[in-house]
Amino acid sequence: MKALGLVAAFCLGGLLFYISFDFPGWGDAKSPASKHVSPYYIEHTMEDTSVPNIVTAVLADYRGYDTLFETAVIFSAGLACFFLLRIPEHKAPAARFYRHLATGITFRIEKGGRLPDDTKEFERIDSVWVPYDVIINMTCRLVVPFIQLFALYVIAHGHHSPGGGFQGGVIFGAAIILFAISNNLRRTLKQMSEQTSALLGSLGVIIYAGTGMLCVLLGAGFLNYGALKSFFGVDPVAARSHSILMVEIGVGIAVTAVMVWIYYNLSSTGKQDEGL
Amino acid sequence: MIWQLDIIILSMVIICGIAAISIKDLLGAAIMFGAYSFMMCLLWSVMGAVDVAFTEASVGAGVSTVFFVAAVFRTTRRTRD
Amino acid sequence: MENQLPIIIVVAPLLAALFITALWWFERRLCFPISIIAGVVSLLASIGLLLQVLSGGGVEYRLGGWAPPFGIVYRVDQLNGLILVAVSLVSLLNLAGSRTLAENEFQDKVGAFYALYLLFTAGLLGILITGDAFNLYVLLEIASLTGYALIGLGRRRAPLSALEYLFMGTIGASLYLLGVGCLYLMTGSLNMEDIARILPTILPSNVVVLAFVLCLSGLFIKMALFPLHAWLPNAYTYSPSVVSSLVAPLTTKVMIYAMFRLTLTIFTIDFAFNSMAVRLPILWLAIAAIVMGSLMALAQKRLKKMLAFIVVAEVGYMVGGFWLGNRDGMNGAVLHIINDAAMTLCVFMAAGAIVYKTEDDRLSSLKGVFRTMPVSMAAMVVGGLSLIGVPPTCGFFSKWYLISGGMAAGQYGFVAALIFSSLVNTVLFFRLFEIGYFEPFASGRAHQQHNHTDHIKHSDSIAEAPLDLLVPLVATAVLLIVLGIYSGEIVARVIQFAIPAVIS
Amino acid sequence: METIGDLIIAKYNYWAVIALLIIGLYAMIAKNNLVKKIIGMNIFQTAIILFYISIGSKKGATIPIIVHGHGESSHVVHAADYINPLPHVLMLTAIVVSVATLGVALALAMKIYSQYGTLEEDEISEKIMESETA
Repeated sequence: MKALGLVAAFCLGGLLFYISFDFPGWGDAKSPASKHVSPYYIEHTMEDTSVPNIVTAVLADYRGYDTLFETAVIFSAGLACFFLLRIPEHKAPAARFYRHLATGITFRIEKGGRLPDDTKEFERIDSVWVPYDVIINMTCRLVVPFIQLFALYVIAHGHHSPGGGFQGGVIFGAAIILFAISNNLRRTLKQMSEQTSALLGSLGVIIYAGTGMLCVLLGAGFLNYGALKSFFGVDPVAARSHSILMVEIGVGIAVTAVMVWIYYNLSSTGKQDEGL
Repeated sequence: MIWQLDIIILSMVIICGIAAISIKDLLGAAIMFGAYSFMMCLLWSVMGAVDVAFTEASVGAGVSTVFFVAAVFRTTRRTRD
Repeated sequence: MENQLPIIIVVAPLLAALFITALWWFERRLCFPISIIAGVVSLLASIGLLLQVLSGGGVEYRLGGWAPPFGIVYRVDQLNGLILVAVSLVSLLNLAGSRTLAENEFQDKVGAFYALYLLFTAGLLGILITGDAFNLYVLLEIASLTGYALIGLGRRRAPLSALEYLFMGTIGASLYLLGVGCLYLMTGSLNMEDIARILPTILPSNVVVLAFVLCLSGLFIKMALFPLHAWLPNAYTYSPSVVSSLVAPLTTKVMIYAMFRLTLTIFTIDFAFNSMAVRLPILWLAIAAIVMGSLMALAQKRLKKMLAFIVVAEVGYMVGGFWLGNRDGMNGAVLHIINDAAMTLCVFMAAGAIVYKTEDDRLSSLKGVFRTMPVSMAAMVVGGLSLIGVPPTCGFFSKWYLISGGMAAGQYGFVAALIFSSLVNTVLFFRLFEIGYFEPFASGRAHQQHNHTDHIKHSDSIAEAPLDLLVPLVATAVLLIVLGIYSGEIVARVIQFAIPAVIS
Repeated sequence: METIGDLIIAKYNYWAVIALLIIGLYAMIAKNNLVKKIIGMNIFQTAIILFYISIGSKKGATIPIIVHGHGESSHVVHAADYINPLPHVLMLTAIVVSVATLGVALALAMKIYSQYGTLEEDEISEKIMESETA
């Protein structure tokens, strides 16, 4: 297998290396890729969509259909992780651990037994021993809102600066994941249950596809945002700009939810009880 | 684009890539993969692909690494190669 | 008001999948009806589109309203119009029969199953309809990802085979992406027709040859052409029955379509057949696929694995027929995509029904199934006869075209491989029928000992699969014969126009 | 006639792509551990992303965000001033696809681990052999 791998890899590499001498030079402004389609995007983005960030404009408008399915890909990944890993029945684990909050003493409750979850004096902890660390706990709790705020900025400001739905969504999701790591999975699940993340995931893609379908209902082609001018009450170019923001928000919601959903299932092997 | 900088980062990328697949500990490999992604992100921002670099920083170096760590934590760190 | 049929075909299953994911947390019974509605809408839209294409020529649909090289377009002609109908029909038939099996197999995750099912269908339909080389990659990934997930939830070795499939599939898709990158490097465009327009001006170019080789080898991995087929048999064997009867008929066929589109539209016939020396090597690969697939099918002791190797052989039929490079061969290959989708669906559905009842897919456990499951086995007989190539069924006609194409091209090796594979299929299916019909029941020993009338009645009595599985199964079996009867019509009215006129 | 130095400067990015492709493909085929294979898969995918980004780069151009002031509508934009944005868009898609694939692959690997108790391919096939003979 090792030899086969080497041979296959070097065949591909050798072939590419041999042919790389025929590639246009790196960074060559006269290469066909820079000459044929892309100048149109660069020169017409402002007048077509009034979005200065060309990448956002191409992503959400000129090639918006790709992006719709890209969101669908990430959505199906979340669904796939759920489908593969989730173990729905809640069997009591072998043993549960509780920490007495006042003294910090750890209790081990044998199989089947459990303390009521809502006691104030005890806190359930994961069976893989997690030291109670005030610094990590509090720092993350303080940092998380700012990360989320930044994520919202990235989504909303994607028109003018690098960023957009994906990046913002991933950052927002990462903030929630950070909370889950620094505290524990159960508390995160109380804030954002699995059902919520599934619903938000599909909602995000529905916003995107729904924007497209709205254009169809208004008599234009799918994702032809110009048709939404009567919906937003502005001229077609501004309508495109607004619609781009709308689909970016949809993407952001979907990506956030799906990232969290995948993390829930991966970190707890589908039991959604004890996390990382 | 400064090609000297470019070459330094490129060699770092390749070193991180080789390290990620050859470390004999899966957790280390996962972290090395995070480093690889981050180097890749630097490279792309040097090359002017800011959006892609941003995405790679959040997706590749951020969430992917977390997924790897979660998976390694829930399975095993042991590897023979 | 523009013509909105093309978008409905793809978006209906996508939206339905999203709504199912949202709604099934509240009401589980909604999943199945919503999926059926989406399937029917998609099928009706694709039939409508095919009729439009037949009466008025190709249809172009601009997404986002942008003109072709800048935006993404759908482009529908006779070739993909026909395959769209076939794929949506196969998906719908299998969906209609999935209810009991899915409930039995996935219990609490039925909603996720239907959502993934519809996303898979949407991905395949999107691959068929798109006119953009990169968009094809995105939809390819959506179809593959959902496919891995569906396969991975099977029993026994399913997760491992799904992961192997994932690795191979990712290599394939990445090679395709790399090929598209090379094309983009040389032409600056991603639209298929635009690339085709630019390519002649830059030929001869090594990079284009590289792009061709990369794209083609990526698709070969995805379609499991012989030396690259290793992922297929296990993935199809261990996946849940509902899934294998969805994935087996569709994935490989759609990938073969993608190869057709790539060769005919992007690289053009002149480049692919005349200036490149790949025609004969690929033909030999196809012959090897047919022979090896048949031989390995012969060695299997499990029903689904045997059928999976038949799929490997069938891939060789279509690839070989296409690379014969003459009109008969291509007609046969396109016709065989349709027919093979229907045949594979029929045999895998029948196998699903049998496995559902006997809970074991070893050939030896099929003793007496003819008496206990007459309808399922009747469908299996029709499917088997069609795979062998017996005249009233559709398999005969496409094989006839392929053989006459092989004769016309002077490729007697291909003809011999086809005949050999038919013979092997005969052996395979008659062995199956023999076990099912003539051999004593599996419970024969008990019956001799007790010789109790109740017991005889019990083992003799009909224990058919549930009715909601049988109806689509019988419909598929009938479809095989209908397709056979009308195959002349299909070729004369549709496929004839799907093949470029330069091929004689 | 270009010198070797020019050639290297014009092509070194593509060569780095090739090196990464080799690393990734080798890891995917030859490594024994499933997580290592998944890492290899990701390296393979990022190599292709780097390839596309290299296609898009343009000397003497800036990032693809148009310089504009408010109320300045008659601003002429020259294509040569901005890096080609199209590969960036395509690669955003590819990155997202690769993280989606990663999620599914890790889920499958965890399922395999819970089934066989190991991530090493040869040990898994041994276990399969044992269970088939038993």
